[in-house]
Amino acid sequence: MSENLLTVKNLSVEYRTDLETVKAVNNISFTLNRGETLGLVGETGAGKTTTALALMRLLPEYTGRIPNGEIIFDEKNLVTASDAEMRMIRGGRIAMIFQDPMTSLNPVMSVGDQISEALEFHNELKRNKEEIGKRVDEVLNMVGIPPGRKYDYPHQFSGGMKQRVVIAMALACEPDLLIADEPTTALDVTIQAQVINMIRELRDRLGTAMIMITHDLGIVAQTCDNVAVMYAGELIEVGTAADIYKSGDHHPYTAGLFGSIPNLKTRSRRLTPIPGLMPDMSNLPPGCSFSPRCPNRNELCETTRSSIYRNGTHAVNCRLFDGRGRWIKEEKAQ
Amino acid sequence: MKKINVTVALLLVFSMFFAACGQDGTGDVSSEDRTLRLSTRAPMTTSDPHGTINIEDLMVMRQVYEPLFRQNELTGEFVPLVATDHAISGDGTVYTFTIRQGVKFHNGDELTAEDVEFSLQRAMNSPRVRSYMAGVADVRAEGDGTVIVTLDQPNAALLSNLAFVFIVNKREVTEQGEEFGTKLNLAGTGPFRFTYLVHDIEWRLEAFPDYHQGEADIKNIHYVPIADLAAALIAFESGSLDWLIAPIANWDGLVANPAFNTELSIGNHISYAVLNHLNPPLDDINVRLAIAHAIDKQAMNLIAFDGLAENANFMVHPDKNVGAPSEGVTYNLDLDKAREYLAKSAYPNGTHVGTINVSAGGYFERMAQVLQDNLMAIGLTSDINRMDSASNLERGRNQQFDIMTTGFSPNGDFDSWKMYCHTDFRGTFYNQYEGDVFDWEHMNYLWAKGVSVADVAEREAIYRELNDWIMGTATQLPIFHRAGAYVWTAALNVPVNYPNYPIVYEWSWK
Amino acid sequence: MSGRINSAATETEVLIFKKENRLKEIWRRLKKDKLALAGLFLVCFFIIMAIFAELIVPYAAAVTINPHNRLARPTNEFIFGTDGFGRDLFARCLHGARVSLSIGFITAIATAIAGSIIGAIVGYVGGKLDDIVMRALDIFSAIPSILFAMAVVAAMGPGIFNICVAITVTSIPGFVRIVRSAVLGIAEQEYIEACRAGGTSTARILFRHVLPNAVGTLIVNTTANVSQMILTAAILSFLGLGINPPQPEWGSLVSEGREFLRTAPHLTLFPGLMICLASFAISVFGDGLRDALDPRLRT
Amino acid sequence: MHRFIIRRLLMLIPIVLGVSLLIFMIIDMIPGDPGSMLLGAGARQEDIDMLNEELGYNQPFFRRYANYMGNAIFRFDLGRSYATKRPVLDEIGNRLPVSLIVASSAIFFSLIVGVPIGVLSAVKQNTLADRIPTGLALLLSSQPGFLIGIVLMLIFSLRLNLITPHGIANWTNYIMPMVSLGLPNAGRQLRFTRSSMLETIRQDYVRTARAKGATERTAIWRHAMKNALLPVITIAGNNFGVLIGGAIATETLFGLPGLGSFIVTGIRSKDVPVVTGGIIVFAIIFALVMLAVDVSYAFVDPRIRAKYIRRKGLA
Repeated sequence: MSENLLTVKNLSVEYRTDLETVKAVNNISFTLNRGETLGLVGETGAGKTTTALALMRLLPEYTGRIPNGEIIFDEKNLVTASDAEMRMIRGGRIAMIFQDPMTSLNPVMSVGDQISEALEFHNELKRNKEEIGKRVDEVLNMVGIPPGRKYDYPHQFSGGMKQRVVIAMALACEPDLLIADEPTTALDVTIQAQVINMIRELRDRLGTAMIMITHDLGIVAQTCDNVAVMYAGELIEVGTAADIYKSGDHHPYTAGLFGSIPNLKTRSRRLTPIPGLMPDMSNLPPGCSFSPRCPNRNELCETTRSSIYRNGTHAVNCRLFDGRGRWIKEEKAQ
Repeated sequence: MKKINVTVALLLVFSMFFAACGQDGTGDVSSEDRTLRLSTRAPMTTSDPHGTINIEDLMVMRQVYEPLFRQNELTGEFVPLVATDHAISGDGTVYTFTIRQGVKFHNGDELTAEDVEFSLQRAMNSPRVRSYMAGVADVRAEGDGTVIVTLDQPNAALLSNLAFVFIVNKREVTEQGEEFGTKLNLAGTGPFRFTYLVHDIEWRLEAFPDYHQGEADIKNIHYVPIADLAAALIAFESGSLDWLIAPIANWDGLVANPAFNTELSIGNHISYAVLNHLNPPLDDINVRLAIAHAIDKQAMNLIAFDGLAENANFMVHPDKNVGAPSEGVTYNLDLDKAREYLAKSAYPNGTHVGTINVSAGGYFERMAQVLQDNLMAIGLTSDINRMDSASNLERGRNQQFDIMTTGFSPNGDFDSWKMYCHTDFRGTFYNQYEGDVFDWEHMNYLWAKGVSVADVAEREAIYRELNDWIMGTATQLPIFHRAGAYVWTAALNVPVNYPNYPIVYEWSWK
Repeated sequence: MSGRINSAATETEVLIFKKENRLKEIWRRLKKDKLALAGLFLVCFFIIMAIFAELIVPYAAAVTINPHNRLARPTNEFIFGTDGFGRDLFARCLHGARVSLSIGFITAIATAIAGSIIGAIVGYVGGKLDDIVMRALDIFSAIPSILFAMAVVAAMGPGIFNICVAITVTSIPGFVRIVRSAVLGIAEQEYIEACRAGGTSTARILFRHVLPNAVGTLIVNTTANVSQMILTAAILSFLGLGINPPQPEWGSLVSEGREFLRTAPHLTLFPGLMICLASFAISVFGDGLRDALDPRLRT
Repeated sequence: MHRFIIRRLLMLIPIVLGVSLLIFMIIDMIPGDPGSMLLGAGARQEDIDMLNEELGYNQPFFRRYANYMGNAIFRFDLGRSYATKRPVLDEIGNRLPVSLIVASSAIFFSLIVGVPIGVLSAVKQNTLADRIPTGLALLLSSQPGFLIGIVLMLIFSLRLNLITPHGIANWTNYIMPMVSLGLPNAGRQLRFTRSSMLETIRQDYVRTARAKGATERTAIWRHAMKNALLPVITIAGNNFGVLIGGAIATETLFGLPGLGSFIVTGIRSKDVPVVTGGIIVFAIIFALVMLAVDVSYAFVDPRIRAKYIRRKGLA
């Protein structure tokens, strides 16, 4: 099996309702190797969760559409995969952790059953009842929950404990790829750190590739090998963690993002938030979608889209880098 | 989708199973001991003949128990059963009955005069049938063959009343004691005896071999309670009933069907309107006479009974009751006369006559609505109050009503109408004639005279005067005699259909 | 929420925009649901028909008897044919609408209001109150509605209002039970505990949070009750406890037609059809309203 | 949990007392008396008074009530029917099984038909698969009790001559009552299942189930359905309780000696022991059915079970 686990090419996702069509994701491309972690960063509503749902083919039945693009996972295009094939992949090869632990667990099923259910769906090893039971205990131990509690029900667990159960459920079948959709947003800071450490530790031990979706740059720094910054459905900057976190050339939006993080060292009284709001996804501006809020925009930005400029592993989708130093312009039609 | 297929499969299985199970009972059993299947409109309440007066029970009792004499409902003539003969003393207060010899009870005992004495005395003490023993002072058995009944005052209608008092076996009754009536008993002398009795579900009779008139042709009878007329008719048409009093609405269809025998016979019942002469404006005789002439009997007949009933001129049907006059004061539809009377009354240009009370359910409601429409035609408005039978009865008894549409069945003698007029029967009638409006003593005198005379022609003359007196008050307005619509399977031979109580003994299989 | 705010707006403007927008939003969604619209249209049609019955066909036509034209099949003169008295069935159905719809609506809504208040309180508070009230309701639901109606009529006399009282009281226990079961589910939700934690008063929680979430069950139950009420009124009036003849009423028309079911089926068919159409319309509109009111249903 | 059940069973005593007192009062309020009802219009007042005397109806209200309840509680003797003189308990004895069979078969039918189609129409919302069953359900549940029964009878008894339309001779007699009571209830069951499914189908845990690789049917039936059970059980329990005493139209039509028609006949002829005894038994059964429904809540929803345990002082 090749080193590359997942390749996404020109993926777009639309939500088509009677009234309007929302272009949630527009022609994004990225790759992910085995054991690597990609951080997907951006404001709320940038299309991060939609991308994750598209990967899992869990878009809402009537309204979610993938008009163009491919998702190649282990040499298999998931966009055209049949339902049966997708069922084998979901939970078995790709697992997902949702944002709100409070509602992600079935309140009337015991925690143990909900985990063993995942194992039953993907029982290639033909485990019998006891073996599954043992696996459930194993996984619960991994996430730090005493196995004795597997007969309890979700309402008997705290928020943090519920998220651990969700993680246990996701990792039960040892998936190749784990998509974590803002796993700690609903938790308080102290629990957040525990959960993040646990995810990182499990990833290293099991060698699972991961896509960490978050708007918290702190978490990205701690967990991700590569980072992709998403704005209004597009990837505006992609690179290794080092590329993104070292100061210097950045897409104005990324610079703005870093500018709005409080820094303990310097005594700055005011943060510099990015003015304005996300554009209306149902009628995106023709030019660069960040142009209305971009401090160094010019007339060109408002009318035509910029092409992508690459410098080694670091790529930026902004006209500023045209002809700057080592940045090479990539042709549009890859 | 798999879930839905399961449901569809299940329904298929059901319907296949439907088709599989056959129909019970219509197999071609030899006609000799084929079971006669009948239905009653309500479950049998008791097997004690002295414990009920409701028609449904009496239909069964008539086959199992026998009175001294049975009165033929159509001709009024008395058929000797337990008694062979009777003699009345000069002053009409002492009746001597000679008891038939060799009559056997269903439990094998021999019938004796003592059983008859016991039965009559038991009837006198049972609140339900006491009214049939009205006027009887003493009952005494003499030797084995005769029973003497003495009255405190002459009552020519005694024989008609005694036709409703059944003779039971003293030993069986005393043995069963308190339980008598709640379960199967062999205390009767009739042509059939009980073999199976589960009150709400089914009761079966079989022909009594030692019946004193010879064993019946029909060997077995099954009674089943079917309260709903439509269901009973469907049961009959689908072959699980052999005889039925059919609902009027489907009569033409049944008559047209060759597989069924049908007979329509006018019953000994009167449906009539009652006007309360105490409540204004009905206290005005002219208003009452106007109403009497406004009633369209034919419209009532058509709407309430599909035209199958017989328009009535007399409260007591002349041909079906002893002593009933066939001429006298009658009122028929005549709107001009009605308006004339109204002009003479204190309300020349019409008024509101009040409320028509009626019991819910049954054709009386329809009569009330036709009456309301008839009154409208001469400018008299009214409204209808449909009540449950309990409150309607209560109102009727205390004369708290303006108009009522109701009905009753005379028991074969003109005197039985007395319960609805005589002032003694305060609890029974709707019109209390006592008071200063009418010469009610004269009416009471006529009632008493009517029963004190034995000769029928003489009684008829008295009752003619009495009938004119009551009709003159225009408070009880006869409308029609309802019809009995009988239908039975072609395999059954039914010589005659009596209005209320069929006599299965006379039936036979073809 | 598609009401996206593009330009910066003052606080109050946003609120007004939000409120008016919500009603517009519900109406927009309802308009989209063709069947619910048909239901609403049919309900209005019935109501108008009931109100203007007198103009379409005079009441007299519904009560004048014609013995020689009984049980006539539908002809162009008598669209629905005639009943056992020779009266115009169409006129009776028309004028019967007034009584039946009012009975149906009044009792269904009264039951809904009383039922949901009791149900919500009992389901939410639970404990001693829940036991006492539910056992009292067990007692009430054991009494058959016929006996209760008799008592009401005996105490307060016959008439449409008293019938509505009798029917409402006997159907409240069932309604309470359904609301209680829905509320039991909702009371366990985290957001309710959040409100409680936030110090919101119980009454506010009940009416702002608990009941709106049970709106689905409430509407479905109320609309299902309407036809049930009309039929119960018929059974009661057939026992002499309700509407007196000759006042036409759908339920009693169906019961009167029962006797002629095989020889003159139109007598049962047309009033029965009216009851079905009315309750179909109300239920379908109720369903549409239910789906429109439910914010999570984004189709 | 069993402490809760015992407490609920103890509550039966006040229920029985409440019901019987209420009935005695209501019957006293309604005009008419057993004597006049049993003897009819033609009876004489003294005969009526004599019968009322014999039946003990003339005693003062509270003595009558005390006697009746004394027998009922201490000697399980619900008195004798005025009309038939038979012990009310025996009458109920052979009538109750009939009512229970009719009610349970009708509810069984309504669950088999109503629930799956309800779920289907919730899943396929606003498509034909939703509109047609919902429309049909409405049509069926707004029918008067007797209409479906008569139509069935016309088809199966008259035209196809398959089933005797009356009595309880063999089990086939229960098929038509089951369908004629089951169909309207199936209509109601369908609509409630659909409404409660619509609320649970969009919950996050159903999406989680799909994310775990569950088939659409498992996600719907094991996850969504289990959470939608509460209202479904309530409706079924409610309908079952009502049907035991309320299936009067069907019992009369099909000639089934059930509890409902027994009580109604008692009401109309002012047969106090029958009405009181019948309704007391019905009230007990109804309360037990409601208890079963509440207990089943706990089985279905652990949070509610926790409520009972917490009330035992463990919280």
